[in-house]
Amino acid sequence: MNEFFVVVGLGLCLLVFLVLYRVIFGPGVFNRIAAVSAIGTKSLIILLIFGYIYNRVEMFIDISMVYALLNFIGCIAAAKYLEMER
Amino acid sequence: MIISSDDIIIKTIARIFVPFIQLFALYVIMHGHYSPGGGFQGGVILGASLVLLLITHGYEEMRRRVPEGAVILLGSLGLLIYSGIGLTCLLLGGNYLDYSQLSVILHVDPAHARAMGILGIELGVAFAVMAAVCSIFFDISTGGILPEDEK
Amino acid sequence: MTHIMIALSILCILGGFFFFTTATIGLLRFPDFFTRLHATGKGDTLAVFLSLIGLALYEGFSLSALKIVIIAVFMFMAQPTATHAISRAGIRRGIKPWVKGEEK
Amino acid sequence: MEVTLFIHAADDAFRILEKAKERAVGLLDTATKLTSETRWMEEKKVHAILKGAQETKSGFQNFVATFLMLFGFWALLSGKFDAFHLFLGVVCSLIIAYLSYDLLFANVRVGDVRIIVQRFIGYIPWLIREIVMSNFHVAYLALSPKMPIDPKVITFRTKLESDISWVTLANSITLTPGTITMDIEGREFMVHALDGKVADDLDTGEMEDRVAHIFMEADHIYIQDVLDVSRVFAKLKRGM
Repeated sequence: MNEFFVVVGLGLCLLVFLVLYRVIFGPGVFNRIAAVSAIGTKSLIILLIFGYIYNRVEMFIDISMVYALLNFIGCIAAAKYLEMER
Repeated sequence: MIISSDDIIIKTIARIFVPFIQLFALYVIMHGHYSPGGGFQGGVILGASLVLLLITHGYEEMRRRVPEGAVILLGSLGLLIYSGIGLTCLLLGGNYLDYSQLSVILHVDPAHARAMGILGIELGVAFAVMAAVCSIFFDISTGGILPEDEK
Repeated sequence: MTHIMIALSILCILGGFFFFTTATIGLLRFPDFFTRLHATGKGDTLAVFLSLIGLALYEGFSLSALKIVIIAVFMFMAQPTATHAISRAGIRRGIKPWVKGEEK
Repeated sequence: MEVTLFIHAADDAFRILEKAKERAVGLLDTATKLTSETRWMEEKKVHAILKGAQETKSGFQNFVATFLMLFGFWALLSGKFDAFHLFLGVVCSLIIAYLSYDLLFANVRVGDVRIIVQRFIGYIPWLIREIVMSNFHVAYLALSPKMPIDPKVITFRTKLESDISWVTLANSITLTPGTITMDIEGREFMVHALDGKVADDLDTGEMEDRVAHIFMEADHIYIQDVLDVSRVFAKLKRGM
């Protein structure tokens, strides 16, 4: 069962690298925010899978809760900041 | 200056989430010793919830809900709790922040006193950190120009 | 009983992983910002939801499983709002949605 | 002796309720006769009258409801159910419920909440089915070599009123196949659709009726309204 988690975790890391392409070459700042938000959700799952691999699930659940929270607030803040006409 | 966004969706979702985020922050503060967390992280989450409220609801509504003075008061209150507990331990004969001395006042065995002391310290730290995060964000977002000065 | 739970959780996690891949491919291949938002907005919401439900199933009936379900519900509500906020900022800053005729 | 008194009281109550119902229906009939724009304002006036009567009571109920929800969330978060931690939970929930009592249920009228919650729970499976369909749609588009995409921007006016129904509608639009809620100007929803077929489904307004059904905006007479109206008229009657 542990190997299954390791494989899924590595797969997700591969996906994060793919999305990284969009972060670097994304035509505008908005593509980059969308990509970063996508990376945020993927790393949330990677974090939880880490918890399962080291079977300290209790600790990693709290960390991933905070992570999901700050990822959401970050997205809203970035969108709000970019919306203002300078 | 953060004007209140006229988008009902983000406002309502923020309104639904903020109480739960604040409760989660208090949970993180209180459960510092067995699960990850403690005063500092909890304070940052508390500050983040107020920042979320400020972003979505704009500056005026935020001042009605959390006036400037309250944030600074909370910060100094945190500091008061922190140093207060430390000094009381000093006065009771132990060295600074030696909680077991607190057992004399709390009529509780030293182990419990230590737990209470740690809890108090974390609350103090959390309030101070939250106040710091909030006032930094208030000043940056308004650029120091408060609505009254503009008029 | 546990075998069914484990089989179900593996299924959910693989399903989540599949939708993660389609969302990523969509993010890379789609021609314009708003179509990419379609991919990440929808793809990630369901992928996170399925993966979290899978992990919760693997955990069985315990408090931490319930906490994972709480994260899943939170992400289920937060992700569309974040997508909406980003696309709103995009439109307000004057990004023209791509129409079939134009080149990418 | 008491029985006759009770019958008289029941008669009075029914008469008031009947009058109130006619008055409310009459008000809303005149509203429907006007154009949709003035109708919206007319209904706003009706809401304003009723809201006043309901304001004081809902403040405390909001506080209790928020407190109960927060304490449930706390119990779920901390696995420790010993006295000290539960006491901490009660104190924290009280503080936050006091600080944000008007945040969570700002304008949901308490009389109808039970029905809204039941209908919302019935709505969730449909939403999950929609999002699974939309993901297969995205998967098909992303994986097919020539990506048959023909994006379009549609704007439509919504007839929903309460905030929460707007939020549910916008999130449902974002989750259903092929559409994203892009922007909201006043009552205009601006939606980005991936292709024509999806845009037409949206215009049928089938989802909007579904959301209206959940938040009881479809049926004009709400249980909560009749309760408020009867109280308002009882005061008037006594005053006369």
